[in-house]
Amino acid sequence: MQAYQQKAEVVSTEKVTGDIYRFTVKAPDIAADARPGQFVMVRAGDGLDPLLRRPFSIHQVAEGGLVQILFKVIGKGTQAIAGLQVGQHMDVLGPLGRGFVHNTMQEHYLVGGGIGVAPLLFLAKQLLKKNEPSAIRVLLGAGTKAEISTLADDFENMGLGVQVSTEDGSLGKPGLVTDLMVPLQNENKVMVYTCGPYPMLRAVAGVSSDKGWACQVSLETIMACGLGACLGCAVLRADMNGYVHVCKDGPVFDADDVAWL
Amino acid sequence: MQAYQQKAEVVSTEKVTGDIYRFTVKAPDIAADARPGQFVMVRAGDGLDPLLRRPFSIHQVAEGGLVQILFKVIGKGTQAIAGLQVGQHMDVLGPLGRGFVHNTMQEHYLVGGGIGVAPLLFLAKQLLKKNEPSAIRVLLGAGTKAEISTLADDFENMGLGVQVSTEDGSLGKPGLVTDLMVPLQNENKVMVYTCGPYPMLRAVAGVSSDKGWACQVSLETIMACGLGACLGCAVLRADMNGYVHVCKDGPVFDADDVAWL
Amino acid sequence: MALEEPDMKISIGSLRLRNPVMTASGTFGYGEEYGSLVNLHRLGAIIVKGISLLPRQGTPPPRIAETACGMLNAIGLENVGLERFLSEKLPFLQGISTPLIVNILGDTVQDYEQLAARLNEEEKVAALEVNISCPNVKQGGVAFGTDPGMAHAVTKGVRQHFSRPVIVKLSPNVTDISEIAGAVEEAGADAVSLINTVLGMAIDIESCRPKLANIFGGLSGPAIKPIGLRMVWQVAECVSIPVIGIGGITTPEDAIEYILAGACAVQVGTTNFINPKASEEIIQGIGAYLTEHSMASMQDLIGRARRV
Amino acid sequence: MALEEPDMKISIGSLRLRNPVMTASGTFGYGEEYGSLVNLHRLGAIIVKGISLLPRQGTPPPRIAETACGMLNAIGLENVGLERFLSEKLPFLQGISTPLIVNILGDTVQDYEQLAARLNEEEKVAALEVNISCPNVKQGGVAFGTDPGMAHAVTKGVRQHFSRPVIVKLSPNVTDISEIAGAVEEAGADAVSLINTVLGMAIDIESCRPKLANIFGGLSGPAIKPIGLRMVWQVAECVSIPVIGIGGITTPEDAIEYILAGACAVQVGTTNFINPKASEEIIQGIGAYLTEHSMASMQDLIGRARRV
Ligand SMILES: Cc1cc2nc3c(=O)[nH]c(=O)nc-3n(C[C@H](O)[C@H](O)[C@H](O)COP(=O)(O)OP(=O)(O)OC[C@H]3O[C@@H](n4cnc5c(N)ncnc54)[C@H](O)[C@@H]3O)c2cc1C
Ligand SMILES: Cc1cc2nc3c(=O)[nH]c(=O)nc-3n(C[C@H](O)[C@H](O)[C@H](O)COP(=O)(O)OP(=O)(O)OC[C@H]3O[C@@H](n4cnc5c(N)ncnc54)[C@H](O)[C@@H]3O)c2cc1C
Ligand SMILES: Cc1cc2nc3c(=O)[nH]c(=O)nc-3n(C[C@H](O)[C@H](O)[C@H](O)COP(=O)(O)O)c2cc1C
Ligand SMILES: Cc1cc2nc3c(=O)[nH]c(=O)nc-3n(C[C@H](O)[C@H](O)[C@H](O)COP(=O)(O)O)c2cc1C
Ligand code: FES
Ligand code: FES
Repeated sequence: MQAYQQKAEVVSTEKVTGDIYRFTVKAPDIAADARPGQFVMVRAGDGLDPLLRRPFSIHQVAEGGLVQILFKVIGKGTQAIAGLQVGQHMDVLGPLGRGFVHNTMQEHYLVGGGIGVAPLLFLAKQLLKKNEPSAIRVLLGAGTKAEISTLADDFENMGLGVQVSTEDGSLGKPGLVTDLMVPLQNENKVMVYTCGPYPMLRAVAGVSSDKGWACQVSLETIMACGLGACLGCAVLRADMNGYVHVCKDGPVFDADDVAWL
Repeated sequence: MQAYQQKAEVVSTEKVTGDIYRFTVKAPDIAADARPGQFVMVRAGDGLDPLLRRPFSIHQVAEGGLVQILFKVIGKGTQAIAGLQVGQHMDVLGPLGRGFVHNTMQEHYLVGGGIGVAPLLFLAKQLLKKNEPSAIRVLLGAGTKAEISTLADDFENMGLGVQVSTEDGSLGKPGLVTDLMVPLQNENKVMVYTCGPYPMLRAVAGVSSDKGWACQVSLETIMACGLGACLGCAVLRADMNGYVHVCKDGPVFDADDVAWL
Repeated sequence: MALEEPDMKISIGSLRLRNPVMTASGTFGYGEEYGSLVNLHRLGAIIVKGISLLPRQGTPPPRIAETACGMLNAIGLENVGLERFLSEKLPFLQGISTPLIVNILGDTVQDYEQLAARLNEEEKVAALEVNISCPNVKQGGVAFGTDPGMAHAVTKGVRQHFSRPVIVKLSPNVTDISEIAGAVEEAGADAVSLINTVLGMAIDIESCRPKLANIFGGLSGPAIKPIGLRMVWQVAECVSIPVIGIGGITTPEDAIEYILAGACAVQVGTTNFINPKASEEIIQGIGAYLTEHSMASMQDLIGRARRV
Repeated sequence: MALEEPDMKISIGSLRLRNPVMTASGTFGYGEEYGSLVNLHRLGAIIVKGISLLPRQGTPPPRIAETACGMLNAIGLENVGLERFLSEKLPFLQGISTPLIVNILGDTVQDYEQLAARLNEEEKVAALEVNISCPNVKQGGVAFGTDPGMAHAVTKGVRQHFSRPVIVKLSPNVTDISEIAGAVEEAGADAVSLINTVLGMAIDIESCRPKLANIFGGLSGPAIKPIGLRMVWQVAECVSIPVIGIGGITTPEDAIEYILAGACAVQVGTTNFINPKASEEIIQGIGAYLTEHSMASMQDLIGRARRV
């Protein structure tokens, strides 16, 4: 697979909420090849601590060779990235991994939890090229309103139907994102695309399986290389017989292919 | 000895030349106690790489609890400090070590090489409190004009006589700072105070000794603690019998007390 | 917040410490150097620079080099020697309520025994920490700490001449640290502390010479934390005396990792150079962690990662 | 600048390399993974992930944890096994002009011998690198690399079944690495490479569990450079076969330090993850250093810090 290592200039930064940022960088080769669900490995600066690159889903690509990431500040690595100013550079490696597969399904449910909405915007754009907006449904879960309202607007502005759940009930339905899935009835062939924290993914995969919907999950693990070289990103196969590797075989998997622990 | 650890706000930054900076920080306790020739140990940020603090002479202190350092960017540590913006903080430990002793000498020669002029400005101010400007002579050496002209002006603005030598002849006398010393004839009791690169200090100590002038040198070594705890900053004694420690016994020594290798 | 102060007391043999944070030998001078920066009375214990019978000049400079997240030192065990320690350094420490632990080193078993016997007379010396990383001059310079038999002999000698707790400080530069730990436990050590520095070097590519005059030096600082932690885990598995964790501790989180691995106490070393306030911050941080996690005492924390 | 390209060729036994920079086993996959990021034809040699007779699944996740200037890994030697290596991975590497070195591992001396015999038939395999950090299942799991006798036996076995150069890769987790190096030299190794990872661990203080499912892992990256450098210096002092330096090399300067210490070549490991272009940058940087310092060939650089 073709990947590129680019010193990408930061062309814009946006503080979405307290600790969530949206950064746009100029990385033409990556932008040209990227597909929804793929990711990039990022490094800010030349320091040796933190040492490793950090993985981020490709949130959007745009005209002019632009790549966008949406990220939450967790520790040293994301702090360093958040500290970059417009005009400075980050070292970006990508596009990496296997993205979402969009078969000829009749309905598409995009289910995102928290920062896990990141890859779904890119996916929605792609799906809109071949599908009516009415065939696409966006379900977003978050802790509280501030974490999700900007993103929900982004999907709505694309003309998509968006439902939101928040744990504190500050926006949409109080509860978890699976609470939005359960009431849905559908005779059509449905594909669920989901990204978010592991317990949520497991729950979404469970509901999907109960409903007989196909489900693709985007998994996260700690990664060193992102290229299939270090074998660090192992996840147990559904048959418990050996491992798949998130960076190379994923990050997007058929929910039936991995073991849910 | 009383030392303070202060999170000192950067109140102004000045780029003296290409890689020489003058930073002013607010560190009232340190400013109140500092004496010429003493130093501070500085750390920019909380990163673990570079790990150790970096030592810098106190260049000046000013009203309002201000401390100034004059420094040259060499590697990671000085780069990180130079990258600080006004309003950010550096962690400063000081004042440390033993500074210059100003006995009742009739004439004072301040001999600085390159960035070694740093502590001499503070010393000059102090000397002017008890001495006529005519009793103080400033001899500055540098590679080229840009490195030294701003500093030379600072001394001149204090009403002091300044002579400059540059290796490329772009300012003052072409050659080394010792070339400025050699012609000087003096019947009075002279004290030479010198700071700069090791070969220069050795040469200045040599000329001073030949002339019968007392000489105090400010030495540099790699330092870990700056407090006399790690014993890392050892310098051989003049009698070759054991070591003195630059951070605690110095950084200013009588030139006769240390071995010149 | 009016939180109840958690109980941070720990014991090392008969020695009671108010909290589990000590300063590591060689990184805190003789205490006095940090007097104006640290509240010495708050520390769990103060361990002073290694003392030999006679003063030592140490190795020629350069003695220090920085490395990635670490530093190398080759001080050569420079110290004022036993007599000057007693006359010049001890009086200051006698004014501090915090228990004093003296780190000792020698070239022969007899050296260690003499040091132990003389220090036994000083009540202020609450415990000894026996540095066995030094080369044994009688046995061709092989470090006491790399041979279980020699480690046993030194420990036994010190044990016989010192009535209060004896802590033996282990070197990480061995194939099997548990073996050495087992040997010193058998010889009567009340506790082991680990790790001392990891042997390393650095080269200046412009002068084409080693950065340290001594060529080799001891690596310390955050870089070695994973090694120290692993060895504490291994040793805690095989001895039943207290283990004191050392190596790269810069934050409360680092200290807690060591305690979870099985250390009953920790020592802060290189970090004293970078942030003199670190030891106090670590004491406070461990307390806060105990409170947040509703742990009543250090016993709930020690070795917890081995049980969960 | 029209500078003459310095001669960067080096030899390891009968193997000639165009430059001294290789990719370290386990950090460069089977080469193909980096095909679009690195000009594979420029490298001195490519060393692939360790191969065992049968495929291995490796250890459960989490397998990786970051530490200060380093990382821990416990991959558990996951690999496709000899047959799939030959059928699926070798064809791609056959298309690359760069010499291929295959890293092998086993549980018994026989495993190593069988691997050597089969790989001897493949001309593309220019040399073997024998990973002796693995536990010897027949001898109670003690690593081959920590016992001179076992290291000797493995080396001898491989030597007898492989006609091209045999490089033995040494573990740093030993008291005296020179002793192991001496044993493998005597057993017929053409070169030694060092260091493999340093055993370490990390603990998650919220879950109170080790960060790696395997508890222990191998520490690599800049943090270990001082240790690798020291061991290369020690080994170069006592063997007369070529020494290949590994551990924390991220820049040309790091590589030059190793070569000054006595290494005739270097391997770039963890850095491949951080900066895939690093190996090429290091090749260029060593060349530039030779030119700037008017050195005609690698011979002027190798071990220079030992002579100056
Ligand atoms: C394929 C993939 C796509 C991702 N996409 C996004 C995204 O679009 N937006 C976003 O905010 N986050 C995303 N993440 C998670 C993001 O990589 C982590 O939050 C980030 O690495 C944390 O680094 P840190 O230094 O701030 O935190 P630290 O706490 O310092 O991280 C410590 C170590 O753990 C690793 N780590 C910690 N949490 C995670 C995690 N959840 N996944 C992987 N590694 C982790 C780091 O790489 C590092 O090695 C993604 C992860 C993966 C694997
Ligand atoms: C008492 C004292 C006063 C000083 N005053 C000044 C001053 O006023 N202005 C100024 O520009 N410089 C001064 N220096 C030198 C200054 O400390 C170094 O230039 C600086 O530490 C280099 O750090 P770096 O990270 O940029 O370089 P690096 O190359 O990364 O340094 C690597 C290591 O070497 C040490 N080091 C390198 N050069 C020196 C040196 N000359 N002295 C001590 N340690 C060194 C660093 O501390 C570090 O551990 C002084 C040094 C001492 C000891
Ligand atoms: C400059 C320096 C001097 C040291 N001197 C001694 C010593 O005299 N005796 C001793 O047992 N350990 C000595 N040590 C080792 C430390 O006590 C400690 O074991 C080691 O540095 C690892 O901890 P750290 O990573 O927190 O520094 C010294 C360490 C340093 C850095
Ligand atoms: C993820 C990972 C996997 C590794 N796998 C192997 C291996 O299969 N065989 C081997 O001999 N060494 C293996 N190593 C060790 C490296 O080849 C190298 O010796 C070590 O990482 C030190 O070099 P570095 O600091 O440059 O990474 C591995 C290292 C890492 C980080
Ligand atoms: S992150 Fe290295 S193989 Fe997946
Ligand atoms: S720098 Fe530590 S004793 Fe001087």
